[in-house]
Amino acid sequence: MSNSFRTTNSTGLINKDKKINFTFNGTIYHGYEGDTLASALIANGVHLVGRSFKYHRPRGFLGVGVEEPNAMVQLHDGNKSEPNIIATEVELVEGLKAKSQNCWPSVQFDIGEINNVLNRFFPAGFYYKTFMWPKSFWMKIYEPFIRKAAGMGKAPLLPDPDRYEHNYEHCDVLVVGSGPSGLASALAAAKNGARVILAEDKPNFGGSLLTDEVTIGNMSGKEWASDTISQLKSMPNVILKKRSQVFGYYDHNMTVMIERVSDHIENPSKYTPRQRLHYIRAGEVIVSTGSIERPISFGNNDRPGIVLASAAKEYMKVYETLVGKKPIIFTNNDTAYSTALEFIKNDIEPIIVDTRDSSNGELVKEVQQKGISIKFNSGIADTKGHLKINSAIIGKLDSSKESFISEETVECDCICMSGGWTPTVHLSSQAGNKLKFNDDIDAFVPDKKRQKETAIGAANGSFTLNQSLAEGFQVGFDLSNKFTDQNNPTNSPNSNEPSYEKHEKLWCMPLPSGKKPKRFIDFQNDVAVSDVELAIREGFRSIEHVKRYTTLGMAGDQGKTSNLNGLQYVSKIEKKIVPEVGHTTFRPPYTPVTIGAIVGREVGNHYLPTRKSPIHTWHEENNAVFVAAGLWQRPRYYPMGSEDMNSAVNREAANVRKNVGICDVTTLGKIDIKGPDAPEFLNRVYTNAWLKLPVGKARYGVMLREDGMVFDDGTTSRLSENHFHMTTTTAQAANVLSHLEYYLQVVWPDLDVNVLSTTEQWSGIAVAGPKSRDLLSKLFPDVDMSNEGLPFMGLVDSSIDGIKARIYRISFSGELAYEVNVESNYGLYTWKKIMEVGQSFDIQPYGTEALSTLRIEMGHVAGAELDGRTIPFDVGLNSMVSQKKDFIGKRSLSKDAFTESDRQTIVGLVPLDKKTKIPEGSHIIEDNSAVAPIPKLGHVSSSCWSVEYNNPFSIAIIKDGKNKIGKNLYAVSPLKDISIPVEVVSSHYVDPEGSRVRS
Amino acid sequence: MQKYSVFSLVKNAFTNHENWEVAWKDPEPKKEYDVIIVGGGGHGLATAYYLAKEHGITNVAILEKGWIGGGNVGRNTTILRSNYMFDSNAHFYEFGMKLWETLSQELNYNVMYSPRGIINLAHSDAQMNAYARRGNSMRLNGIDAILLGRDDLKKMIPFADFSETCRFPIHGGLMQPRGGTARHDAVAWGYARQADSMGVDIIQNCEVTGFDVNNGKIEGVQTSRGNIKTKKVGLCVAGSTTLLADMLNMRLPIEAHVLQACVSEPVKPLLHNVVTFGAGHFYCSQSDKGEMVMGGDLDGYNSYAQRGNMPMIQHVLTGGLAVFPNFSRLKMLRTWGGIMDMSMDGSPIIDKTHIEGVYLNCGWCYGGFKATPSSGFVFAHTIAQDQVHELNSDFNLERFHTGKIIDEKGVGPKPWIG
Amino acid sequence: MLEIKCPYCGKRSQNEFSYGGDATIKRPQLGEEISTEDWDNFVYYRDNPRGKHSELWHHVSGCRQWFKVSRDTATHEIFDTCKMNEDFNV
Amino acid sequence: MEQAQNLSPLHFDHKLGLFGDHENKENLLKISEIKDLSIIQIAKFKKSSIEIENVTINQLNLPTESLKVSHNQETRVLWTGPDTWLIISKKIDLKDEIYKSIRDEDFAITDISQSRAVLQISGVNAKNVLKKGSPINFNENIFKPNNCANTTYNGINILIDYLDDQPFCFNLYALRSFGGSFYHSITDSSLEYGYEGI
Repeated sequence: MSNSFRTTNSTGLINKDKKINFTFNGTIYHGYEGDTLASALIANGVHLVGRSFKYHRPRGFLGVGVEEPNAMVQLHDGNKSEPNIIATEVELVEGLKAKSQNCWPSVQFDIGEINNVLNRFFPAGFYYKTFMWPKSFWMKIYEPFIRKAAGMGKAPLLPDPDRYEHNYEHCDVLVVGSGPSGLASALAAAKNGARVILAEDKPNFGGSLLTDEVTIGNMSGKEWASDTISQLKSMPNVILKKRSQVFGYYDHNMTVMIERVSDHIENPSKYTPRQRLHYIRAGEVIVSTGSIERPISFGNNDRPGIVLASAAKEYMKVYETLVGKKPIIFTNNDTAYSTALEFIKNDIEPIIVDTRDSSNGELVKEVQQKGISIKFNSGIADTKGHLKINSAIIGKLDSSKESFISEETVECDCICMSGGWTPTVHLSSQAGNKLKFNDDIDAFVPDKKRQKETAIGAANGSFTLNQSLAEGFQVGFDLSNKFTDQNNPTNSPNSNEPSYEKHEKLWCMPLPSGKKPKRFIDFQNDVAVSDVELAIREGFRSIEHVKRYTTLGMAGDQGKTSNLNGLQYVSKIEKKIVPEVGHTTFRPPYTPVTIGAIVGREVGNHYLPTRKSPIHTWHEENNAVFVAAGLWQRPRYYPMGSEDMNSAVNREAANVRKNVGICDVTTLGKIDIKGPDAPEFLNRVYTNAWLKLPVGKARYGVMLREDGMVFDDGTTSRLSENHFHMTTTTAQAANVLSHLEYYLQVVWPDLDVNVLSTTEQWSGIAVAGPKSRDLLSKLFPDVDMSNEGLPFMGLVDSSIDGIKARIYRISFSGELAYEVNVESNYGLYTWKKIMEVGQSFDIQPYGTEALSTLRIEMGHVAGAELDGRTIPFDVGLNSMVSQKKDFIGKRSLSKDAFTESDRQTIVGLVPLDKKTKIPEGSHIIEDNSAVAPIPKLGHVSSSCWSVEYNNPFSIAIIKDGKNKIGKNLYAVSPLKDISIPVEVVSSHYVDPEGSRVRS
Repeated sequence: MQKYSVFSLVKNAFTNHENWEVAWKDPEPKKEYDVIIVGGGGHGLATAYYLAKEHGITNVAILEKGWIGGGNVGRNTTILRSNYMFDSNAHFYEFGMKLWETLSQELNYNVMYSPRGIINLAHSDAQMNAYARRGNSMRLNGIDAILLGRDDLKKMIPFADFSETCRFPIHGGLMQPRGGTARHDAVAWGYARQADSMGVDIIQNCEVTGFDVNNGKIEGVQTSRGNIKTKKVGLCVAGSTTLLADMLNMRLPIEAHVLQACVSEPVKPLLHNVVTFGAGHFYCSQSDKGEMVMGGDLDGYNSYAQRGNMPMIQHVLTGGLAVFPNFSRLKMLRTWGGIMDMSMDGSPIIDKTHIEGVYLNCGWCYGGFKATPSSGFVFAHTIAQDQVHELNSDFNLERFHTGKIIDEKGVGPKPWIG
Repeated sequence: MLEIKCPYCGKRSQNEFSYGGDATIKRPQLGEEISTEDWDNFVYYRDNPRGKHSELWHHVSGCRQWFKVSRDTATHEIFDTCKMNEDFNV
Repeated sequence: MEQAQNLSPLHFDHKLGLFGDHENKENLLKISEIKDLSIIQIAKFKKSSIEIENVTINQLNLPTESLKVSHNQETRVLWTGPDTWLIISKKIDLKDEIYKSIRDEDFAITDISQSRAVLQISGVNAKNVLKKGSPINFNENIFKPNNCANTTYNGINILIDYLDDQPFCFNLYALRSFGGSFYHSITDSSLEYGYEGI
């Protein structure tokens, strides 16, 4: 079969000179440039595309665009494979591969169709009523069975090779949809000087003008559309975007649009994104999204070949494709007659079934004038044809239209149905617009706006061209006037279109006599009229309950063609008017959006930015293993030869204790604090006293949150009377700066202090160990490095090879130690220099693990202890808490629970065997033979191998810790099946007097 | 009440399902009830059920402003777990897990409890240690927990990014095998159906507009459908707690925040566990329908809107792709938001109040769904006995004054952080 | 994505800001004798209205100023923003 | 004495040459690292009685509105917050210059010259690159040449200084430690248009 369903005219938008080959379910077909996968398949006579979700019924095409619920395919192979793509939205490109999904072994013969045979046992919500006995069967048998049936297409298993980009736009007026009202408003707004973005989902601008036989001014609708687009293109204040779907309308007039950039291009450059997500902040949004035709529910109304009448017309007019050659038009309104006329134009005589008693609409008359008789007061009762429709049972309706009087079987190869039109109000609703029900069109339309959003044209329920154009020009001008002072209105041209008679309020046909075929409302999820009836029978009367119980409107199409029909049916059963039944909430996205596009370029290694010190390359060159510290990459250890982590860490730490080590501490937060009130400010921020710190001295400080928990700690130095240099932990650096700004700007605005992060200005290099003094003396021959010259907690400015350097005598390792700060451009040089001069002192670099070992041995607390749940008392910092002054968080420390004497407090632990390292995260218990629940005394926060004593040592925070020193307890890690007898010791394991740092 | 079973399903199939009874009635409110539960969500319905079942109190009304199950029980990510570090939380949620295990049978309603295992991914030794602290605490409390290595995880989620060079390489994880999911709507409907069958009046479209309090005692409730007398009122309104508390002149340590979730389109089964990526504020499970159910962090500012904004969706999905790069070509189908009653220490409040006969159930933060059975159970006890149950004795209001706060995350009284 | 008018920089997108919660909280004076209840009210208790809410935001990626925002927590509409030492106009 | 090696923040990151979709294209984007700028923040103390209108640094006044930059050949004074300015100059002795005009008593004067990685991007597509990661409004009626703004780019805090050089030319300042990631972010965004690293 080769394009035997093409029309002979060439008035559409496909290029028959350019053939495009594609594969569907392994068969090679061809279509033409401008085709969608849907139009190309239909042209080749292929209607069976996939299987439905629940009953695996054969399904074809219902629509022609985003509304399509049925024709979902799996596209491409391997890492480009993509499930659940609706064929109506796929533009044909050479070599495109598509296949059916949710069927096995093939779409023609699908084992899953057994569900359809047994469908009477699977009504809505059946799973809530069964699969409960025996209890163990749920996990083992029932659920695996249900899960196996889950899903439609298959997720790829490999990372996506394509690029997705983002773009932030700001405009005065965003127009969504390029039908007549959209074009008119964009033109009016643009001519009035506003910055306009016009977004169209389809590959062609024009909307209904591409298919409707109308005239505007002296042009056909189609010509007017193309002329308007040319005008807009020439204006510098206009951005035109096709293949672009505005899918979300968020707060403060932020809309989000997805643009398909390169899916339709055969060989796009590897740097061209596949899709681009646009965040558009618009002054005003014009919603001209048109309307979607509604299906009609009747027996077996889901067979391949049953399409929306407007879709059939668009396939003919835009894609030059016939959905069938023996069509039945089934309608409750006049618009479907334009489809009939289009068939007639292609020399095909349709059978027309109209539920109404009569109509005097122009199109109806025109059809009649062509000699076609119309079956008024009739409806389709049922259809036949397994993989494709082959006949319909047409019934004559009785006067109540609740049953059929007579039925006849008519052969056909397609049914083009029309239940009238539903305005596409999704974006307005997302914007917070409470919709109102319009009885004339039997649909919801936007009402009172909450944001700067205006619906026009069919989206606003204005179904005539005249009205759409008038609204478009007026609204476009009015809204643009808010942004410009040109006051340049554009007049709406005259237009001509056929007149229409009113539709009939009938969306569900009676059952044929003696049979109960499924009459579907939601095609993708297989929700039928009987399911809605059942839900209501069981008391699920709210529309939200009906939706959740039956899954109506919850499929990939999110109910675009089913929600309103469902509502109409509920309103009929409940004998309520539709607005009382209400509608379910419209939420973003309007159409499903590729997750990769939402994420953009922050993928892989660039998921989050990485922070690196100026010395980073040296660490890399010297075999460092890195660890993440927030966003920073820090050297964890530097293995030599075949060393594992433990031996490397022990070597590095031991070398600090014995000789001298060097550590990159650039990542520590640094904050410059200046101003006349700086000392007073620090005095309020820290728990200890700061007013009398001499210039040229550093002091250790602890700061709390207002709830009394330790927030951060660090060393702060006084550089001059009113100038301090604060250091923070790496983890809290940004939070501390915000915290300081908060207190200075919000709480104590009277304090005159300026704070500024200088973390990045300085490279910090810690030089620690007994030989550090000798090393520094050599590096800084001009500085008196003696204990008197530069005592513990002193600092001095100097220089090295002409570089300014500041030397702090501070220590985290507990050894005699210094921290050298140089400006960042010289960080690497200085580090190398220290390494070079340090060779003769057996210097070695050490990473964060050795740093941990050194501080744990000394009982210095860090993040593992300061975990946001400890007060100073708990972690042995009570001596840091001033009794004399007030400070942030002090009042909380007097809470009952914070003053209990048996609080969990910091201790040291040594395993009795002096061998077994205690895993961090272990808990401390008294009774090793107890059964769960076992009372816990506390937990192990930090563990190391003590290089001083050559045995394991840990810090723990345990109940009444001080009084447990000397006792034997158990450190247990049930996760690792470990129980270790331990002795409780002081947390200050090495040099408790602190003599080394002062040596 | 009709019994649901495979037999009843088959039987009804032959009568075209025309003989099913309503799952719950739609009564007019009576003049007076022994207990009024405000809020027809999971916790309110469960409370009413346990009041009837455990305490024989059946003259109970549930007043629901909209339709039952329309709040957070209908808009969560359906995760069940008891993987808590602190004892008060651990014992409470573990009690709940035990109720979940037999809930379908107890309610004669398949809530699809699915213990597929919940995995917390770790990306460093430090994170593994933090999880070990939690996991060990769980085990000592008699709760299941296991550590998973990189190789274990490779078998369970082979499509995750296991490259050594990725931004946060997967190091291992903590798993609670009994953790999992349940069908959220079914939980609400199942409790409603049983409560209704025992005499509880489920009154929908009935908004509470005020309270009659006299001499420090509750006497009745004013509603959009008239005044109703009662001596006991239980508040189970999650995100709306402050609004009702305001009517009672109660100030609470709670903020309302919106938490968003989203689902992908349904795909064939792929992800068999619940996976959380704490460092990236992302968690995910695959529903029985095939949708990837994904959630993350609060939008970050006080909100009573049941909808959220795009930056958080982007943030969550960015975290998602960092773990599961193959999700990139899946499509996001639907997003929604729920209002979280964020307490200042991240733990719930189930307590009596200073008004006699008014009982408070709130502060569920992100985690109210999994607490549904245990919350209902202990709240029913608290109301019926006028005293707290052992399991909710620490979830009191007093803790914000004594300092015995239960802060699992250690972030302090700033619910919008972390 | 919210659009917040920083009183110093003008309208900017939400991603430049961080949130600071209830702006009506007054920290007790330093050194003030204060009851536990009053202190706890400061630490743990917040205004949580449905509707107009005074709150703090920090222009953390901009001018680094803290300022006040009057915002509707139900609709997210921002009525006004002002500097710390100013009052809202609406 | 050895000559200390001065390494700019992007020393190991910035690559010269043609990248991305550069073939057969004119007006490629140009990306370069700007090195050796003096960057000094000055912030007026609250209690200072000095009148900002009377202060000039290097003959430049201190702008008092957001976005504003006062500039001459060598020096640019950027408004970065209330009573806060960044003074950016090619002059090595900028600090001395500043101290000629103002005193520590009135201003917190802090040298942060080595704390920022500075990229320059220019070309007709420069704005398009910036719009990929930064949410600010780049429309020409809002953000003009000789405007500056602190904002974010793919989650990295940056300062954008819009120069009046032709064609579109921006100096972008990021914290030094983020330099590598920021450089990647900008160059990656430029691949679509093609760029030359110079």
